[in-house]
Amino acid sequence: MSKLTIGCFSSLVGSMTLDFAVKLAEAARKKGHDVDMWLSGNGTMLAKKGQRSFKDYSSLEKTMTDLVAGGMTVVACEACAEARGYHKEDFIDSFGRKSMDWYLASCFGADRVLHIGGE
Amino acid sequence: MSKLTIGCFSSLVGSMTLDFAVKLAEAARKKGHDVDMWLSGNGTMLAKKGQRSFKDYSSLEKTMTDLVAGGMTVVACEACAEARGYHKEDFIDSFGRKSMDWYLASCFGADRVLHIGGE
Amino acid sequence: MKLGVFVSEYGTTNDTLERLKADFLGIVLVQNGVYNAVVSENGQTSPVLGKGTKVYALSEDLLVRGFDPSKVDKRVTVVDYGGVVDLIFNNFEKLIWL
Amino acid sequence: MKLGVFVSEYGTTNDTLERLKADFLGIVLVQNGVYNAVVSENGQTSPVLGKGTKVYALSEDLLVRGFDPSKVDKRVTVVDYGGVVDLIFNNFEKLIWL
Amino acid sequence: MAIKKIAFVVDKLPYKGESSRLALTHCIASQTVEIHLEEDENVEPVLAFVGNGVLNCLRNQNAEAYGVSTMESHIKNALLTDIKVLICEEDVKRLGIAEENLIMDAEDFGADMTSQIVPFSEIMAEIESSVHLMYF
Amino acid sequence: MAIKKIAFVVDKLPYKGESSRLALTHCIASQTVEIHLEEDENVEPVLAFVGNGVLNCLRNQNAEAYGVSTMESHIKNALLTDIKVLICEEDVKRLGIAEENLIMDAEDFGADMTSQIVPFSEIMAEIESSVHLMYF
Repeated sequence: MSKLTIGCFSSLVGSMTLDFAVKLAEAARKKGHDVDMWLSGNGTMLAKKGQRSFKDYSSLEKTMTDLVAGGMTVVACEACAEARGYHKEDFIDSFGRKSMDWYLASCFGADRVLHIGGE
Repeated sequence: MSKLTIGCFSSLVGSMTLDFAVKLAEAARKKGHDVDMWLSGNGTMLAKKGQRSFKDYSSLEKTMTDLVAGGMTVVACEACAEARGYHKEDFIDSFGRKSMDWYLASCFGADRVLHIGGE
Repeated sequence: MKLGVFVSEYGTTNDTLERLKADFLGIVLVQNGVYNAVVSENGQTSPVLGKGTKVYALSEDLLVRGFDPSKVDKRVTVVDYGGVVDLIFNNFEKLIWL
Repeated sequence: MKLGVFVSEYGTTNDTLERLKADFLGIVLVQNGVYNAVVSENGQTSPVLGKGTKVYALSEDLLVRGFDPSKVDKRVTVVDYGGVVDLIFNNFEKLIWL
Repeated sequence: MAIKKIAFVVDKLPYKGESSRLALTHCIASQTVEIHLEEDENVEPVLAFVGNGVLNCLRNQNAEAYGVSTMESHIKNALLTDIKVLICEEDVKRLGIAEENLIMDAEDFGADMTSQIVPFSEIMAEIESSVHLMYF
Repeated sequence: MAIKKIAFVVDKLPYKGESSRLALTHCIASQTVEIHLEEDENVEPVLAFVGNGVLNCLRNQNAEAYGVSTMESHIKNALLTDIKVLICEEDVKRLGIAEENLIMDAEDFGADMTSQIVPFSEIMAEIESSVHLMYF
C-alpha cells in the first residue's frame, strides 16, 4: 500500500478537473492506497457545504464524504477559503482547514504527488 | 448616457478578470453610463458575502456595494450560485438573484454588451 | 460593423483573430494580452501587431506586469480604463472577449 | 527518472513536452487532452503522438466527448481511472500536469 | 414590434470548463426572456459553433461516468426550441469530422429544426446582422 | 536526518490567474513545514521559472491599481527565506529580457540570496534530484 497526495489548485466547481481529482482518489482508494487531498486556490470551492445538485453539475459531496469516512484525508487551504468567504461553518464537516505547510508535509510522506495546477 | 451590460462568466476570485470587470464598470459609471452586471458560472463567486481581505487578493466587495448604491445593477445567476452552495443568505445584500433570461433582457436594453467568457 | 476584440491571453493559438471580418476592427490588449505590446520572441514582435488593425493596450495591466506604458511598441496606443469605456461606446459596436 | 506527463488540453502551444528529458517519459491524455488521441487536423494526427513516447488516454474522457475508446490512434493505450492509478504507482516516479 | 437578434458563438471545447455549457443554457433562456420585456419585444438567438468549438456537436456523448448532462442533450434542446444552430464548415473539414458524426437533428427529442453546416462567412453575416454578440 | 527536496516549477504567466502566486506562497510555506514533521525531517524547496513563467521575474511590478501584492514581492520573499531561485536562460533569451530587468536580488528586503539564470538542463537536473515535483 502506497500513499498518493493529490493537490487540487485552480480547479473549480463547473470544471471537470475537480471530477478528475475525485475519481482518481476513489480509484486509488479502491486499490488500497492511502490518499491525501489538498484543496487550494479555487479548488477550495469543493469544500463548500450545501451545494445543490443540478443536472449540469456533477455532485461530488456524497462521494467525497464517503471517501473521508473510509479513511481519505481532505484538507483545504484556510486562507484561500477565507478569501472566498468560506468560513468554518461553511465547510463540509469532515474536511480539514490548514495552512499551506500541511500540503508540503503530506507530500513529504507521500510515495507519489499529483499536483494539479493550471488556471 | 448609454447603457453597458457586462456579463462575467467563468471568472473567479483569484482571477484578475473579475477585477477587470469591476474596474471597467466603475470607469463607465464615472463617465455617466448605465451599467448592468451579470454574474454567471464561477463569476457568481463575486456575490459571496464575507470575503476576507488578504494582500494576495484584491478586495472587491466595498467597490461593488458602492457601485450598486450609486445606481449600478448587479445580478447573479441563481442556479449557478445554488450549485456552488451560495444560498440567498450567502449573498451580498444588494446583489440580485435571477435566472439566465434576465441577462438576455438586460442585453436587449443595452447599447453595448461585453460578454466576458473564457474558462 | 465596427468590432472590438479584447485579447486577454498571450501566445495562444486562436485563429479567430485571423478570420474576423469587419469594416473596422480594433484590438484591445488587456490582462496577459498586454505582453503582445511589449515582448518580442526571438527578436520578432507579436503577430497580433502586424494585422494593420488599430491596437490598444491597457496601462494598468502593463504596470502590474512590470512594463513602462511609455515603452510599448509604436503601433500600440495605451489607454486606461476610462479610455476603454470610450472605445466601447465611440469606436466599436460589437465586442468579442478572447 | 520515470516521468508521467498529464496532458489535459488540446491544441495549446506548450513547449514543455518538447524539452522534458527522462529515462522514461509517458504521456497520459486526460480531459480535453484526449482529442490528441482521436482528432486529425487537415489529415495530420496530433504531434503529441509522434514523440516515440508511450501514450495513454482515459476512457471515461473519450466517452463523454463522443468517442469510442476502441477507435483511438493505434499508438495510444486506453486506460480507465484504475489504470491511471497503476501507471502512477508502477510506471512513473514523478508527475507533471500540463 | 422589436425583435433583437443575439448571436451566441461557441469556440471553446466542451467539458473541461463550463463555457460551452453556459452558452447553451443562456441561449435556451431566450425562451423565457419575454417575462422581462414589454409586449411585442423579444430576443431571437442564433447559435454558432466555430473553431474547436465544433467538437461540442459530436454525437454519442456519454457522460454516465460523470453523472452530468451532455452537450449533445443541450444542443438537441436548442433545436427542439427552434433555435438556429450553425456549425462552421471549414472547422468540420479541418478536424476531419464526418457529417454522420455530428448532431444534425433532434428527432428523438421531437424537434423539427435541424443543424446547418455553413461556411464561416455565413456565421460572420449572422454576427453582423445581430444586435449583440456573446462569444463563449 | 531526512530532508526531502521538492521542486516548484512555474511556467504560467502572472496575474490573470493565481497559479504562479500559489506557487510562491506554497514554496515559502516550507519555512513552517517542520511543525507537521518529526524531528530532523524537513522539506527543501527549489523554485524554477521556465517558459513564459520567467515573465513573473520582471522588476518594477506596480500593482497599485489593483491593490494586491506583486509577484515581485513574493519572489523577493523567497530569496529572503534563502530559497534557491532559478530562471531559465533559454526563455530569458527567447523573450529578449535584459538581466537588469530581472529580479536578481532582494537587497531591499535584506536578503543575501540571489536568483540564478541557468540553462534548462540545470533545472531538469534539479527536478531529477527532487523527491517530488509541483508543476504550476
